Amino acid sequence: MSGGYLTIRNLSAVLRDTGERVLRSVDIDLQPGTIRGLVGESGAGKSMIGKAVLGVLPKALKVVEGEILIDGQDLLKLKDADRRRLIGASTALIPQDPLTALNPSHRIGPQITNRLVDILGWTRRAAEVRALEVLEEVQIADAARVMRQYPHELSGGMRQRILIASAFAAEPKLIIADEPTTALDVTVQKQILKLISNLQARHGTALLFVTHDLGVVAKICDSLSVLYGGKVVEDTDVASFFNGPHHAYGRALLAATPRHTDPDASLLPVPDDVIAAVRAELGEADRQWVRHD
Amino acid sequence: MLDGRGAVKRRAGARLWLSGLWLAIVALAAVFAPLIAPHDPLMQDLLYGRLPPFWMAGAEPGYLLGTDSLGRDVLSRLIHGARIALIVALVAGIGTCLIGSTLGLIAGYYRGWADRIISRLVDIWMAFPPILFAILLIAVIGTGLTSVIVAIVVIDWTRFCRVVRAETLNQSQMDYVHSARIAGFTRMKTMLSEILPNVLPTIVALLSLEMGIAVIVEAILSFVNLSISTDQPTWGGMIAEGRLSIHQAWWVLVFPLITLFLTVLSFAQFGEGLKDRFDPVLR
Amino acid sequence: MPILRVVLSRFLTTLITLIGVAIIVFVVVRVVPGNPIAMMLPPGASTADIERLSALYGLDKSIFEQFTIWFGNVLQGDFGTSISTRQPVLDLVLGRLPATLELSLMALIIAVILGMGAAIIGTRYRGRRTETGVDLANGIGLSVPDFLWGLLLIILLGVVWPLFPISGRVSPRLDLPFSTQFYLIESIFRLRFDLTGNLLRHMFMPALALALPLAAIIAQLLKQSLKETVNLDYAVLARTKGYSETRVILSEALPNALLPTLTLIGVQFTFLIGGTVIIERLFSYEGLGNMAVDAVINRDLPLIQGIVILFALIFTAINLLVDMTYAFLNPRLRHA
Amino acid sequence: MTDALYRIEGLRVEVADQTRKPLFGAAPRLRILDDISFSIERRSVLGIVGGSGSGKTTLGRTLVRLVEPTAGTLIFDGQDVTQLSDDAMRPLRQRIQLIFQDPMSALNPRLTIGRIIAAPLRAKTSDPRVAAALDNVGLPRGFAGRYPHELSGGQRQRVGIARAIALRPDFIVADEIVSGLDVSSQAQVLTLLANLVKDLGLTLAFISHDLSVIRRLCDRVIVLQKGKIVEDQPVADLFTSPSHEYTRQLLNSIPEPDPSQRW
Repeated sequence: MSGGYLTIRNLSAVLRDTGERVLRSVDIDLQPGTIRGLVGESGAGKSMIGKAVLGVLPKALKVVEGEILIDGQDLLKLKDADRRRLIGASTALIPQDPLTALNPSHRIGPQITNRLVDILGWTRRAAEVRALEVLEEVQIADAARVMRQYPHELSGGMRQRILIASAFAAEPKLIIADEPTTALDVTVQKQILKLISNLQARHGTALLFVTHDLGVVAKICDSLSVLYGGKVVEDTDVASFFNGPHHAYGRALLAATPRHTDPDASLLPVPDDVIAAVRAELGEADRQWVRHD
Repeated sequence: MLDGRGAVKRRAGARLWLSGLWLAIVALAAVFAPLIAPHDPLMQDLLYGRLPPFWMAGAEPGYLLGTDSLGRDVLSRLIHGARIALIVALVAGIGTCLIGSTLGLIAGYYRGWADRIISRLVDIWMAFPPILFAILLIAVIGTGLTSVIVAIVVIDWTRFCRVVRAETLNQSQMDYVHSARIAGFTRMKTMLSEILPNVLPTIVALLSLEMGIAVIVEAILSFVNLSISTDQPTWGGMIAEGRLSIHQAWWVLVFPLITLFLTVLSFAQFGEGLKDRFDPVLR
Repeated sequence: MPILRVVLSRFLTTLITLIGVAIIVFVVVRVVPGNPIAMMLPPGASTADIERLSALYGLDKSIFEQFTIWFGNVLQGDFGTSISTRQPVLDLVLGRLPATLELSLMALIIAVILGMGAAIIGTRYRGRRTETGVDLANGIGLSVPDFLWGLLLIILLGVVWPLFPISGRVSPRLDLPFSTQFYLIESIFRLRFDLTGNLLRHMFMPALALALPLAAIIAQLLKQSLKETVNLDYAVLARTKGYSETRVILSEALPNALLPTLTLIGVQFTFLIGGTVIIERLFSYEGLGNMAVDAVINRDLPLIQGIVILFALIFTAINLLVDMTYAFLNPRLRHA
Repeated sequence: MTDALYRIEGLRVEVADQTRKPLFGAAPRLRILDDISFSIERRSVLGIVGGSGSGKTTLGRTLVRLVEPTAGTLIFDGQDVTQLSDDAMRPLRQRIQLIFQDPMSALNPRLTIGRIIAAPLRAKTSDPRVAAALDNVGLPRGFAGRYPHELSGGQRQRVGIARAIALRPDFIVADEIVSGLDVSSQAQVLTLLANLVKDLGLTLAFISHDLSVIRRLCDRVIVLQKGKIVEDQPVADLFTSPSHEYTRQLLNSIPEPDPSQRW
C-alpha cells in the first residue's frame, strides 16, 4: 500500500472541548491520476478529511494522531509556514459554494493569479497569460473581459467554472473538491462534473471528491471511501461497490439513494438496526483506541 | 459545541452576577438612604471642610470618604445621590423604552406610511446633538426632576426605535412569520406572539443600557447646573463641585466618579448578560 | 444608473430632515410656555426693551409668518444677532467651528486607529487570551460614555500624573500668529511646530475621551465582522493557496468587513461630535460646544438656534458623505 | 376525473424590480410567473419541478396566498380565492397549509415545539392534537418541550410537517422540504409524507428541483422553466416520454447510482 500521491494513515481528530472523536483512525490512499469519492452523510467527517489535508480544520478540532503524506512528506510534521508553502504549491481546493467562494471585493483576474504571483513567484504577466489559458480550458468565452469583472456580475455556473480554472491554474498534483456541485442546478451540475473529470484526466491530477451523492460517485469516481461517524466503513473501487457493497451501511445508503429509471424501486430509509450496528462498531473502535492510547 | 458556546456562557454568567451585585448595592443604598447614611447629606460644617478619606493623615473618624469644601460628608451625599439616580434611571428608562419600542415595532412590521413617517422623525432627531438638545429643553421647560426625565425621554426614544425597527425588519423576513399568516393569525397577533418574543431580549438589553445612560445624562445636566435644585445631593452635582477643587481635595471628585463609573458599567453589562441569558440557543 | 439614484434620493431626504430640524428648533424655543422675549432678556429688563425686541423679531405676527421670516433669513445665512455679545450669530459660530472640527477629527483619527488595531489583533489571536483582553476592553469602552472618560483622564493624566494640561485649547501666554481659526493646521503650515505640540498636548485628553467609546464600537463591530469573514469560503480558499493568517485577514477579510463598519462610523461620528458639547465644557476648550452651553445659560436664543442648526447641518452632511462613500466603494452598486 | 380541489387559471405574478427603479415613478415589473394554468385533483399529489429561478417557490407561496397574484384566478374547492382579503381568507387558512424549505427559519427559535404546533390550532401545548401530530410524524411526545435548535435537520422538518397536518388541512404545499436533508432522512421524510397523504386523504403540491424524488410520490408533474409551464403530464409518462427539451435535459442530468454509464 504505497505509491499513492496522497496517503492518509491512522488519522484521528477530536473536539477540543469534549475530546469526542470526529475522525477515527482514517486510512485513505489516493493514486495519481485517479478520482476517489469520499461519501457520507452530514456529520460523517468527509469534509473534515479534506480540511485536515489543506490545513484549514476549524479551530474547535485537533488532530491527535496519524500521518498525512503528500508525495512522501508528512504534513503534520512540518512547520506551519513550510506546510503552507507545500500545500500552496501542490494542492488546490474546489469549494462547495461558488457564490461565497469568490471574494466580492476583488476582481476575478487577481483571484486566479494571486497564488501564482504571491506564493509561486511567477511574474504578473506570466500569471495573467496562464489565467487566460485556464479560463479558456473551462470554456469561458471572452476570458479577458471576465478577468476584469467582479463576482456578483457572473452566474453561479460561471463562478464555479472560474473556481475550477483557478484550482487547475498552478498545475497542482492534488485537488480536493468539496461538494463542488451541491449548490448548483442539476443541469449545470452535469456540465460542471464533466468539466472536472475531463480536466482531471487531461492533467493527470489526483482528485479527492467529497460528496453526499452516490449518483455522482458512480458517474465520475474510480474508487470510494464510505464514512460514518468519522470512520471509513468501506474502501473499494466503484465497480465492486455498486455491484454489491460489502458493508451493511454501504448497502443501506445505496438503497436510500433515489433512482428514477426504475419505477418500482422504493426509497428505503437506512434501517435503525444498521445504524445501531455501525454505531456499536464505532464504540468498539473507540474503546480499543483509548486502550491503545 | 463547535463555536465555544461554553465559554460565552461562563463569561455571561460572571458579568451578570457582578453587575447585578453592584446594582443591588446601589438600589439598597437608595431605598434605605436615611437609615444607612452616617450624616445628614446637606449638613454643612465649615470647620470640617475638605477632610480627607479615612486612610489619610488628617482624617476625622466618622467621615469615611472625607468631606467637601462646605464640610458635607461625601459618603452620605453619595448614598442619598443614589436615590435621584435610580428614580431617573427607572422612570426615564421605562418611558423611553415604551415609546421607542412601540414605534420601532410598528415601523418595522407594518412598514408603509407609518414606517416612512417614523423613520423620517428618527432622522430628524438624529440630526440634533443629544446633550445640547437636552440642555436646551431643560433651559426652556425649567429645571427639576420631572424636566430631566421628560428631556431624556424626548431625546432618547430614537435609540430604541432604531434598534427595534431594524430587528423587527429582520424577523419579519423569517418563514415563521409567514407561517403565522398561513395559520390565519391577524397582523397584530403575529407581531405580538411571533416577533415580539424574538425582539424582547434586545429590548431588555437596551432598557438596561438606557438606564445607565439616563444616570449619565442626569449627571451631565447637574454638571452644567441644569438638573435638580442644588440643595439635593446628586452625583453629577458632586462631580461639578469636585472638578473645581480637584487640586485641593481630589476625593470630592473621585468617589462620585467611581460610583458613577461602576453604575453605568453595571447597567450596560447587566443588560448584555440578561440578553445572553434569554437566548434559548445559548441556554 | 443606480449610483445617481442613490445620491439624489439621499439628497432629497437630507433636505427634508433639515427642514424638520428647523421647524423643531423654532417650535422648541417659541411655542413652549414662557415668553420668549422674557427668556431672551436678562432679568429686570424694561417694558420698552421687551416691545423693541418683539417688533424686531416680528413676534406680533402669527407663528407661521414668524417661521417663514426666520427660515427665509436662515436660508440667506442670517441667523440674527447674539443677545449676549451683540455680534452676528454666523460670525460667532463660524469663529468657533474650526476648534470643534479639529478636536472631532483628531478624536476620529484616534478612534479609527485604536478600534481597527484592536479588531485586527483580536481577530488574529482569536480564541486566545489576547482576544478576551480585547473583548473586556471593548465592553468597558462601550459602556462608559465620553463624559466619564474625560473626568477619569483629568484625574489620571492631569492631576495624579500631570502629563497634559487639563483646560484650554492652547497655553494662554503664547503669542499666536494665526490668521484663521484652524490653529492646528495653520501651525503645521507655518512650520511652528512648538505651537503644534502645545495644541496637541491640549487636545490630547479631550480627543481621547471622545475617541474611546467610538474606538470600542469600531473594534467590536469590525472584529465581529472580521471573525465572520475569515471563516467564509473565500478566506478559507485563500488559506489553502498558501497565504498566512495575517495576510488572509488583511487582504481578504478586511476589505469586505470594512464596508458595514463604515456606515456605522458615520452615525457614531455624529454622536462623537455631539459629545464635544460636554467634553469642551469639561476641558474649558473654546469650541462650539462650550459656546452652546454658555448660550443656554445666558438665554441667548438666536445663538442657540444658530448653533443647533449648524450641528444639524454637519450631522446630515456626514451621513450623506458616508452613504455616498459606501455607494462608491461597494462594487455591487458601482458596477450594477 | 374532474374533481379538482384547486384550479389555477392564467396566473401571472410580477414584482417591482427595485434595483432598476428610476428616481421618480414606479419600478419596472419583473415577471416571475406567466400564464400558469393547471388543476390539482382531490387526494392527488402534484409535483412542481424546476431549476433555481424557475418561479416554483413563488408559485407555492401564491397557492397559499402569501404572494399576491398580478392576474389570473385561483379557485379553491369551488370558491374564487384570488382577491379574498386577509379577513375573508382567514377561515380558509386552516384548510390550506405550507411546509417551508428551511425548517430553521420556519420555526420560531424562542418557542418550544409544543407551542409551535399548538399556536395555529389556537390550543394549549397540552392539547391532544399536539401529541397526535407528533405521533403522526414519528417524533417522541417529549419533543413538545424542546426548542428548534435542539433538533436535527430531519427532525425539524418533521415538526414543520406536524404543524401543517395538525390543522387537518385539505391541501398542503411542500416547498423543497427534503433538499436540505441527508439521503437517509430524505428517504424517511418522503416515506412519512407518502403515508400521511394516504392515511389522511391529503391533497399535496410537492415542489422540488430534483426529479428523482418526484417519481415515487407524485401522480402528476408540471415542469417550470423561467416562470412558464413547459410540461404537464402524469408521472409515468413524464419519465418515459418527456415532451419538452428542457424536461429531457433534466432527466438526462440526474446522476443515477449506476457506474456503467460514466460522464
